Amino acid sequence: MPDTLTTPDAGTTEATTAPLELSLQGALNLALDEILAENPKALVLGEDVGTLGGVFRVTSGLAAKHGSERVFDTPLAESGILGMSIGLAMAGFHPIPEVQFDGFAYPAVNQIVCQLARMNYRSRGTLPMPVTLRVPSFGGIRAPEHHGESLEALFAHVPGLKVVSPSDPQQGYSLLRAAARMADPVIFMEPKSRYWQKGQVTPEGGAPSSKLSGARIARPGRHLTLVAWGAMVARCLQVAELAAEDGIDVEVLDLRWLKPIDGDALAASVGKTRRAVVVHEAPRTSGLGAEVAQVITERCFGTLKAPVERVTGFDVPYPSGDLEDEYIPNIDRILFGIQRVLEYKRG
Amino acid sequence: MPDTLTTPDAGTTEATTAPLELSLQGALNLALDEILAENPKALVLGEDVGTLGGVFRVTSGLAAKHGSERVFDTPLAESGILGMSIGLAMAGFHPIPEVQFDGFAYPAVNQIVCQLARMNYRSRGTLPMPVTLRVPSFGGIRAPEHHGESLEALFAHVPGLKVVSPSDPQQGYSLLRAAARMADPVIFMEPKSRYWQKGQVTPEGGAPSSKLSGARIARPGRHLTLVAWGAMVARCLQVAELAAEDGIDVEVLDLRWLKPIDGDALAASVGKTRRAVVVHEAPRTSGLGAEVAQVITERCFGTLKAPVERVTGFDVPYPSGDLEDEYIPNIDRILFGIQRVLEYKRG
Amino acid sequence: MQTSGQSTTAPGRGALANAPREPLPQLPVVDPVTPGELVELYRLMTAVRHLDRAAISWQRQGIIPAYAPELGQEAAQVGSALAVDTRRDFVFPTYRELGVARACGVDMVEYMATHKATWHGGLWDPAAAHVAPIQAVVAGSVLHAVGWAHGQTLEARGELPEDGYNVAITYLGDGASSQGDVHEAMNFAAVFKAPVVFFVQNNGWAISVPTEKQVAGGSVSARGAGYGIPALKVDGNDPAAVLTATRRAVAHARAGHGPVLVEAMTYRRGPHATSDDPGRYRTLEEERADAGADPIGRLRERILAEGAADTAALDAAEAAAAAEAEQVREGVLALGPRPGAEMFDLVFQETTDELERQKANWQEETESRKESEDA
Amino acid sequence: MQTSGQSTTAPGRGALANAPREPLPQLPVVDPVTPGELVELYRLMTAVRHLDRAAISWQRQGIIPAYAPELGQEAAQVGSALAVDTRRDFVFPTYRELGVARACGVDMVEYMATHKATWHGGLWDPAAAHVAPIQAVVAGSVLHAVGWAHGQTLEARGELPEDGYNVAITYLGDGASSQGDVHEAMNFAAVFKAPVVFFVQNNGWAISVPTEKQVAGGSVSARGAGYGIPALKVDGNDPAAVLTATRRAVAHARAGHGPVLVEAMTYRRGPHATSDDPGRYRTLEEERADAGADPIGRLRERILAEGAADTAALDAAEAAAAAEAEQVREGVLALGPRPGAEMFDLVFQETTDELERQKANWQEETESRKESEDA
Ligand SMILES: Cc1ncc(C[n+]2csc(CCOP(=O)(O)OP(=O)(O)O)c2C)c(N)n1
Ligand SMILES: Cc1ncc(C[n+]2csc(CCOP(=O)(O)OP(=O)(O)O)c2C)c(N)n1
Ligand SMILES: [Mg+2]
Ligand SMILES: [Mg+2]
Repeated sequence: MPDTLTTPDAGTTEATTAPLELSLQGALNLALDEILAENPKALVLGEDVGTLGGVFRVTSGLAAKHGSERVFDTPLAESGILGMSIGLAMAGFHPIPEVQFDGFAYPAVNQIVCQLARMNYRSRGTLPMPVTLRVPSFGGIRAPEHHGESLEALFAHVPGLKVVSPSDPQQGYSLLRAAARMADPVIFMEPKSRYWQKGQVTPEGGAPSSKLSGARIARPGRHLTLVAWGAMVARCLQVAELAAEDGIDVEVLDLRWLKPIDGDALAASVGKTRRAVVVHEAPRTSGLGAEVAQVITERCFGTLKAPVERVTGFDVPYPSGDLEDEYIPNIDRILFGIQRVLEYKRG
Repeated sequence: MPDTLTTPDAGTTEATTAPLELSLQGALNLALDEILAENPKALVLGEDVGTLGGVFRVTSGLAAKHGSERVFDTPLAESGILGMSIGLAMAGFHPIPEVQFDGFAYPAVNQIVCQLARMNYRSRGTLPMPVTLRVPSFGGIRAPEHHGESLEALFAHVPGLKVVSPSDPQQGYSLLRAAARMADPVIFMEPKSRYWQKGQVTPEGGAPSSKLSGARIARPGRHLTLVAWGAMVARCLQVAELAAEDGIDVEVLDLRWLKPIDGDALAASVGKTRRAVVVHEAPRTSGLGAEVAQVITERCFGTLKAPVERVTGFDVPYPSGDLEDEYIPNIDRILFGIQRVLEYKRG
Repeated sequence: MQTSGQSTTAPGRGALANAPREPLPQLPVVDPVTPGELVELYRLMTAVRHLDRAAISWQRQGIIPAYAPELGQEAAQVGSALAVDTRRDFVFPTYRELGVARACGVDMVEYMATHKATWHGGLWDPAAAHVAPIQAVVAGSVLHAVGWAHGQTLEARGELPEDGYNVAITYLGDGASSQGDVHEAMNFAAVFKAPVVFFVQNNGWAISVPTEKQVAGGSVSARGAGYGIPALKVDGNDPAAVLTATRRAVAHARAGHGPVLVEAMTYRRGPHATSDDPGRYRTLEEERADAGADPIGRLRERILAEGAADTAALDAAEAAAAAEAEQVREGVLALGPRPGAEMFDLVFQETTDELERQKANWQEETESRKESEDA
Repeated sequence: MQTSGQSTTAPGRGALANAPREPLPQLPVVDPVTPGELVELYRLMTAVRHLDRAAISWQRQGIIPAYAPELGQEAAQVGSALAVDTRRDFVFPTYRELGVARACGVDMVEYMATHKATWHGGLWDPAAAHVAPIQAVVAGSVLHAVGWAHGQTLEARGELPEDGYNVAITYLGDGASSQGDVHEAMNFAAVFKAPVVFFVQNNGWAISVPTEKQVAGGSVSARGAGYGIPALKVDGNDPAAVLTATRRAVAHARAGHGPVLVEAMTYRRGPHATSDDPGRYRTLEEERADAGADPIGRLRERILAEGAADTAALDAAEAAAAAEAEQVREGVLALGPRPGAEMFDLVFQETTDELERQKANWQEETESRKESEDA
């Protein structure tokens, strides 16, 4: 799919509507609004998603517009929210549950792994699970404990799930619309530190987005590929600007789909640049960075100039606000990673 | 630590007792018996661990011998078992909870990730969590759904946990004794398909095992390193025998500790053989094999002859008995993996 | 209840401390079980008994690797299942509901497929049968039933249909009642007034743990009141009593009055599963005393005493049951392994390139292995 | 209760369907709250009120990034906390228990450290204070309290010590009561007869969700009976009533009679947290009606009416509270960030080579960044 690699957009190629200036939060809200309008089987449920509109206001106004039966508050129990969504899917609905914060997906892991991800398989395809689970994710907002977790490695390892994370308003809009059209469970990881970041969003205007299944090149470059997702994409774009000042032309690959991973896009990019750094907030050991690095190594071993470098969170619990800038890969740490790859000498 | 790499044993170097012929189940039972006898704060708890002695009989006889207050059945609730163990640890006990099968650890993930793994950190070291969680793990016994799961990638990704898996009776005995001496939470993954496999076990006889923190060479070899843990170690040893018939001298590295991973041992072995295959039962994507492969690549990039190969379960739910031999890496698939590495040509 | 100190100003929500609680709603009364229904119960229970016994022998003969007998629970299972209408209602079984599945018309070979290790959950089409796949996680599907049931009220857009709501019935054991999911399910069901029946088979044991060490308060049905859910505790070895209780529960839910909890007191007469050894945790004397009279024997006596049928008719039911078990045996023997490709093809509705690649590798390696084996 | 059909033979466990349930145990009676204690409650509640108000203003001033006010819950928090003895008992708070922590003698700067984003859970030593770290997972520590409490009976080896068991008290909200862990905790506690008090602050709201949409059955305390746990529902805005109820609960648990559930009916007068906007889900009129009289005002009236203290004494308490808040403010301002090395050093009791390596890399990169910044 190298042809997609040259288009640095969300892939809304057939849009017929004028672009809007929206925050990621606004873009997701718009997507949900359209989904509810188009698909009478779509439901939004979770803690505080109704009257309040969600603690991040992503579901703001939806209950008033689409009815408080279709956009409804549940009691405070994440396993219950997921278990109920599974039953609703068995009854023919397309639930879009929210867990309020990443760290509160853990109580629902049993329902997600043993039930949501397996019902289609167990039932031999007769009980599909078109459930899009929205999870405000990742750190960076000086929040209380358990409000800054990165669960992508856990989700990506679970057979039967698809996992996606948008990096900007257009991606948020288009990927959420795409996810909600799928007949399979999708974990939709929203980078909460980017909710209020604005950008141009071109709504579908009736023509579904195409080409949303793989990664995208957020910035083309020749010397090295930075692979990232969610909130780290914006940071990598900043890093690329800084590196450019030193004459280093960095390509930024926005992975988007964390399961399945777009190995072709990774191979095409790194086949060209011959060097890669993968960046994520999650702890290093057994993080998704290992998978990305290994996919790249498997596909590009012959041409790689240096082992793929990982710039990640540390193997420590996500720290309190005062220390989060030490924990999350910052610009300097990513630049150090780039430097290590560029200076690598075979031992 | 290259010196340990030449000793293909569990490291019970100072044993003073005569070796016993024991199954893995028997060896674990012996270890628990000794732990309870030596450490008055040790407790064993879980579903059916008391009168019944566990569905695999690993706790058989312990309640009768050490008292039904110290070895006790709980109601059927895994989150409860873990949450209670945390509270017991706060009260100064050393709980050794069991979850009955790997797949039933999922309901306890919230307590494991958000509480067990973080209490020491959150309390700034004042509330240590000396909890050894026993999890009968992995597949291979034609069991019902959720009884053949491999959760090591999930656990290894969680900051604050240590993770270990024994491969034979001696390892089981020595690693369980070592884990139960630790002041930190350890997830102890028992390969259930090996429970009835016998082997020589040398008990400590008062002298604690040393050198139990890293990997071990289960079989030395020159041409290629097979990395495995749990039940896959025995299979890899079989594969090595078969490969030897074709003149291929395979080194089998029993990783033992899945967190932290013994990078030095990996580097020493692959630095010598220059080729590696990592084998696990868990699904491929985001499995621990990616981490192992990436650690090897980071450490041995200059000398590696081929990308590290992964022979793993597929990205599908663990299947029913009739298909499990198709799912779990079998001898042929591992041999194919070895062949791919040996025949690799830089593209 | 604690009474609070004197307060001179408007106490706000603090006053709620002494507010009286609403009484639980009364369940509707249903027609008594007819003589014909008694015989139908007998026919089904006998069929189930034979299949259950047969399955144990198949396990001993190596035809199936494992099985979880339901010996003694026939009355609870068949009695409850006959109260629902699977053309419209939906049944969520556990791993021990052979009797429920049989009474709901599930194909018994497709049911046994799960115990033959052919396919987790069984081979029948749960969407068509309105019987969910076998569930191996205890309490795993209790929340699904609540979700499905809430879906029925959503479908009806708040207007009770003329023939009432479709109802979900979910099965769980005394052991399963300890799981947090059961609490969440009951609370959700009551908050949403979902048309769902929680059917508890309290069979005295969760593997080796007796109910006394499992269910604080002594009874699962006692939990209902805390959620405002009406509960019935019933002699689970009396199929007519179970049928009546479950019918009342279903009628209540169907009429839009919300969830009901039914606890059938019964006894697990056999081992937990074929691999279990009950001798390690209970004596034969205890078993005999706690099990009481066999539910099928009791029903037979009652049918004959009430003249609902004669011995010949009941013996004919026995013979039919034996023949059915033999037929199912043949079906089970003929069950071949599923093609390995299904491992990959049934993961998603829309598969992925990565999975296709893994499948292709698997196929290639399988074929080349077969070739070398053939060579 | 469903009555079963006639049975002629020994019915076994089926007969349990009609067995009468044991009545809940009576809680001990305790001495009435003394005038001196009323004044102590006032002193503490006033201190808490000032600190709580101050914290909101610190958030507005940018001194702390966020805060979860407990306005209106002073009576429930201080009243319950005074019933335990932290020299021996152990307290498990949530994220809204400033009042509990203050009454238990936790250093308020070390407490505020969690809201200043210095360290998750706070900076005090929970093992020494017998007050667990601040818990951000709702219902997260309810099971820990049960485990700790069970540990006390294990420690006593089945013999009730002369001065009774040490008791755990765990705090939870109406929202938290929906979590499965709460059910597991109550069941475990009752099965093990653990000396634990479940103290529920039913403040009417879980963020934007009112209790009616959260707690089926209308009351958390109504759940107790289902586990055989005695429960008290108390006016949570009356500190003397709360103190008395909690003392009775603690006395019951201490005497070896097992867990008790106390539900204090109160009201969250402020927003859920400083980032919340209650105007989106409740009107000021509703707030006023539901909140009722301010608990501190009520207590003040009562103290003066009963002559437990005079206006001057109460005004002095106010002044002391204001001074304390100012002192804490200075402490909070002086709180610097923790050294980054603690991120690594506090993960384990016995750290790992891998973590040491990551720490070394982090240190190296941090230093070389600082050098280049200085240059
Ligand atoms: C979540 C979970 N934990 C543990 C198990 C293992 N297990 C299978 S059945 C069982 C006992 C269940 O007892 P109960 O709910 O009373 O049902 P019964 O077996 O008596 O029919 C246990 C512990 C499981 N299947 N699921
Ligand atoms: C498991 C979990 N889910 C969600 C949240 C997010 N959250 C924090 S407080 C809260 C409401 C809690 O309500 P309640 O238990 O009544 O306590 P209150 O805030 O009223 O003191 C929610 C949903 C959380 N902290 N933990
Ligand atoms: Mg049972
Ligand atoms: Mg509340």
